[in-house]
Amino acid sequence: MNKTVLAAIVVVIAMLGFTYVAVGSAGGMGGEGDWVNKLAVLGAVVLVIVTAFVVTKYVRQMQSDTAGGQLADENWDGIGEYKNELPFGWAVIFLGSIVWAMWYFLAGYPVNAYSQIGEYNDEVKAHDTKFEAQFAKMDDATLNAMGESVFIVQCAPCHGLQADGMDGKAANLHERIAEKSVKHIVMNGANNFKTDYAGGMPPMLLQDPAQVDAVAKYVASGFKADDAAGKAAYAAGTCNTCHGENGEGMPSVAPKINGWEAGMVATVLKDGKKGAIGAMPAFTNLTAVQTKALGAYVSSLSKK
Amino acid sequence: MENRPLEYDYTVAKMFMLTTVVLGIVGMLVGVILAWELAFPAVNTIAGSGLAEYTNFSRLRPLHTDAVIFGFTVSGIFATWYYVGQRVLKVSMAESKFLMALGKLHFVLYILLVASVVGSLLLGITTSKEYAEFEWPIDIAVVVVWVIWGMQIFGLIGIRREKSLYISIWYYIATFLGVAMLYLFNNMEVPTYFVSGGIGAWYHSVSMYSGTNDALVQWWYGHNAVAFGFTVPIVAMIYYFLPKESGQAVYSYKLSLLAFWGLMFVYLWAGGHHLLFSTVPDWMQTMGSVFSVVLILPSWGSAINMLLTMKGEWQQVASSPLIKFMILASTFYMFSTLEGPIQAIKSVNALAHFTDWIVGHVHDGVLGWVAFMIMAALFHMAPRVFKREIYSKSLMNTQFWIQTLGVVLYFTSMWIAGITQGMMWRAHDEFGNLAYSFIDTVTVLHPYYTIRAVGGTLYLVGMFLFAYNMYKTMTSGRRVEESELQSASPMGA
Amino acid sequence: MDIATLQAYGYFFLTAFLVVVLYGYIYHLYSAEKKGTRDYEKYGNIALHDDISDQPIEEISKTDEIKK
Amino acid sequence: MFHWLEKNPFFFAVAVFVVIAFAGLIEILPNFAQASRPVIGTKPYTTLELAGRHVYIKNSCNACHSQLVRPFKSETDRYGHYSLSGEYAYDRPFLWGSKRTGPDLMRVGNYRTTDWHENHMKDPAAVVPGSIMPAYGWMFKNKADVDTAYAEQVTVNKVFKTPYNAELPMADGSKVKVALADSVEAARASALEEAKVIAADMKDQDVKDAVAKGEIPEIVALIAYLNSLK
Repeated sequence: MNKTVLAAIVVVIAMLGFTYVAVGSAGGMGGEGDWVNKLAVLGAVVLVIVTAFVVTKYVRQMQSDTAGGQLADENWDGIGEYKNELPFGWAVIFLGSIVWAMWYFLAGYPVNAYSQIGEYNDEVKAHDTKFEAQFAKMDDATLNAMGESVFIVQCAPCHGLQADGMDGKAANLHERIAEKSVKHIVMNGANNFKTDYAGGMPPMLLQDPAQVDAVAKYVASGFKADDAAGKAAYAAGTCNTCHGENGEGMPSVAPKINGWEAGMVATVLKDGKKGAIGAMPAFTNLTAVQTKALGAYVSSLSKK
Repeated sequence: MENRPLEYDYTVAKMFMLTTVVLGIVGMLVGVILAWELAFPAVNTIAGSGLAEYTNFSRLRPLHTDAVIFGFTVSGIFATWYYVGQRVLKVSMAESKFLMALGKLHFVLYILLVASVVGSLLLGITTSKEYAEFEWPIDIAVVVVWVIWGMQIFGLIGIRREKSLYISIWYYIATFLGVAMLYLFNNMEVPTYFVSGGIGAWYHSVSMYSGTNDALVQWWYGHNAVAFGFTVPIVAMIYYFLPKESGQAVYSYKLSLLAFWGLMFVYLWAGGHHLLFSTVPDWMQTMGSVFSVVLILPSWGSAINMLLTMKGEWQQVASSPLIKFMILASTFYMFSTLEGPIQAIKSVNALAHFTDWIVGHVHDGVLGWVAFMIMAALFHMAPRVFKREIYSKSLMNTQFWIQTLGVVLYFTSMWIAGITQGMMWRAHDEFGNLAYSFIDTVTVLHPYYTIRAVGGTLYLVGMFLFAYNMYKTMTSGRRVEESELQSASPMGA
Repeated sequence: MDIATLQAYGYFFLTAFLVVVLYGYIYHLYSAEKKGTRDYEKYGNIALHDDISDQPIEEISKTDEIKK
Repeated sequence: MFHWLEKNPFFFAVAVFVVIAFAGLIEILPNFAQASRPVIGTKPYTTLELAGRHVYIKNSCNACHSQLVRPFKSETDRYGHYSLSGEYAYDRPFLWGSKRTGPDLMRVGNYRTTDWHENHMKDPAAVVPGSIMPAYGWMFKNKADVDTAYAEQVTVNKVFKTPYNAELPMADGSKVKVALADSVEAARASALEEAKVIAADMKDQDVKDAVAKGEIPEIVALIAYLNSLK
């Protein structure tokens, strides 16, 4: 075996190895990998092998062949001419590629029948059917795990992987509400959740800065029973008439403010919100199951 | 024998050889900076945060692509034209005062153009269309420079002695016509300053086409700019320089002719493969895929023809670094003309599009094929133009291996990065939700980005060796006689 | 007949025409060489014999100029 | 029959041109009118949004960010509904991009807001740990070019009949009118009004001060544009 062939084989094996490792670490190849993935990798493999071996073939011709063929009649300054025809392999592949083109055109992606949107609809339908059946009934642990996975992709970009709001750039989801936000809402009112709480909340129910501070601390730290000043301010602002004595909220009137629950998370996702930190858009493209799962996960964060 | 001038006149060729080397280094240097910026974002503020606007990735990126395409490659095309054109038509530029003056004007305008492009891109004056970023005043200048080149081509052909046009000339003509047509149509734009009656920036313009139509025209251009900038003229070069340097006649001239017409007809359809799964009609996408794959044949026709030309000539490949450059260029040409079509198949494209695999593909084509061929052409031209021996053969060999290693590191890392990223984008977890957030798919690429930056840096080092070798050839190579210049180029140790 | 149909016909006939021309060209390349009217392979030497003092492979003759 | 072509540069050039122009004729000319018909809910850019689009182009954001959601489940899950041709009817030039070093931005207005963009443009890694995007500090200082944006509005309105000052149907059945100012002064004033709304949601005091003074920093225009991408 000559050196070039050996080198070609080494390159091919190395490339295949690298591709396999890369693809393996991306988690796409095993049972989960669909035929499209496999085709892509196969394409890459074919690419290396074909080039390596065709090139090797010609390199070997350069190395070992003696120039041959029928010499042309003319001869210029001692340089001869070979009357060579088209290389046979080239001509065969030429015909092959025309056949392939016909197939792709008429059967693979038929010009008159194929539609990428149709294909998309099929993909979505197959996906939904599969997972609807699988997750028709879920226990809490599964729901929580699913919620976490949705959170990482959809929410973590702003709230952070730890859901801590990344230094106040988004809400810290380990607490229901921050002092700063309570103050902002008391001063400015709020009308974020138009669908579930159409009435909104009027501004300036408390005007004394000391009382605003007190109520902010009281609400944000979780309605501590021994915080008399906070409790008094809470009552003075008539917060309790809508949000309840301990911030448990009242359906259609005012949201729960003493902790997260699935319903509240769904409300935020439905309408988005705007407050002291900034604005959060509505996330309406999430499915009902995903919303529910997120609700379970976010609620579990503040309970810890 | 009628009276003929004593020799060919390479004045203009020399000028463009200079810009090829200089702009090659500039373009690749910017590319290397970009590669390090992706691997280590702190590099974005390398010149301090005050200058960050001019050194950050997004502002430099068009500068890199345009410097390599319109600076390095187009200079290379012009330089080789002013050399090859005269020789295969057997007519000297010294025979026409008009063509000589026009050639010099061509160079001066080209330099002005390059300067204005660099300035405007750094200032962020761009139309955003890839490889067509220039605003309308520069577009007009581009057209002028291009038309002058066309006048050169047809002017020289008009006074030729050789009746039949050598295959390289065919390719140069096709380059001229192809780029002219594509560039004009893609850059149709309306200057807003004049229509609005003198409001705002005078150089600003708005595209004639909108949305999907604009995308269609842009990628018809974008892909074929690759065809007529990175393929057709480079094939013109290899059809001249490989037979010439090796002293072997082209293996099959018939195959060259067929490959030429095949390439002309098929290439223009393939642009649609940049728009697979976009909003252009399905049939057009299918057409783009099909023709991309059929394109393998004319491309490989030329490449195989070149490899077969060296049939039985292994001792030349082994001993001459110059021929090594060209053989490796052919090989990378085959590799990337097979890789491209595979990426154009719809199911593969669904995975590969928007990823680094595409970047890898472009670079194995440009670094492995285009740049290797242009450097080989310049190496071949140098002894004949300067009448001096190539300064150092061992330096050439070193350059060859450093750059080959650079290209291999580049495309393998990008290949793996691309497939990894494509897979992660589409991965769903056991609950049927997306498995990775976008940033996960970015951080995972860090090692590959680093390897790529190393590969790019190696290539740039090779470019510096190239520049040094050319400089020393010009200034201190051994003087050679005409008789030494028949085929293989004379090289110093 | 709407524009799309016209384009479809235009596409079909033009492609068919170009394919016929290409294959005609291939046939021409081979037959011209067989009949001995033309040797295409010799044009490869244009690159090899390109010194200014080399004899052109196929010179532009005076008679050609007159014909034009 | 064919050999004359190889010796006759003029006819040779014509033949090459026919062969290469052919594909363009077939592929590009059809569907031109069809593809540029806007879908319901698409409206032309306001002056400030267009100025922001120019900032986006000036800094080649399209080098790393695409604006094209392909019809795959994984993409619609991540970015929202797949792109429709008519949604780009007023995009001159198109900004689909060819590389996703960063995520797609076709519908970024649906899931990011002013304050997030502000934090992000100032220091991307602060909101997205591990981000390789550079910071764009100068956008907080440079002033947006409202005049050129207005000139472009006038141009597209005049030359391409982009429907400014016309009632456009929205997806929810309502009608929306995007106004085109009568003069450049009026355009500056209306852009400033838009800018004030954006600046109110921002934290950077310098930006707020600038807007209060009647200047519009690039970042404000850019955010207006990003918020309009839905």
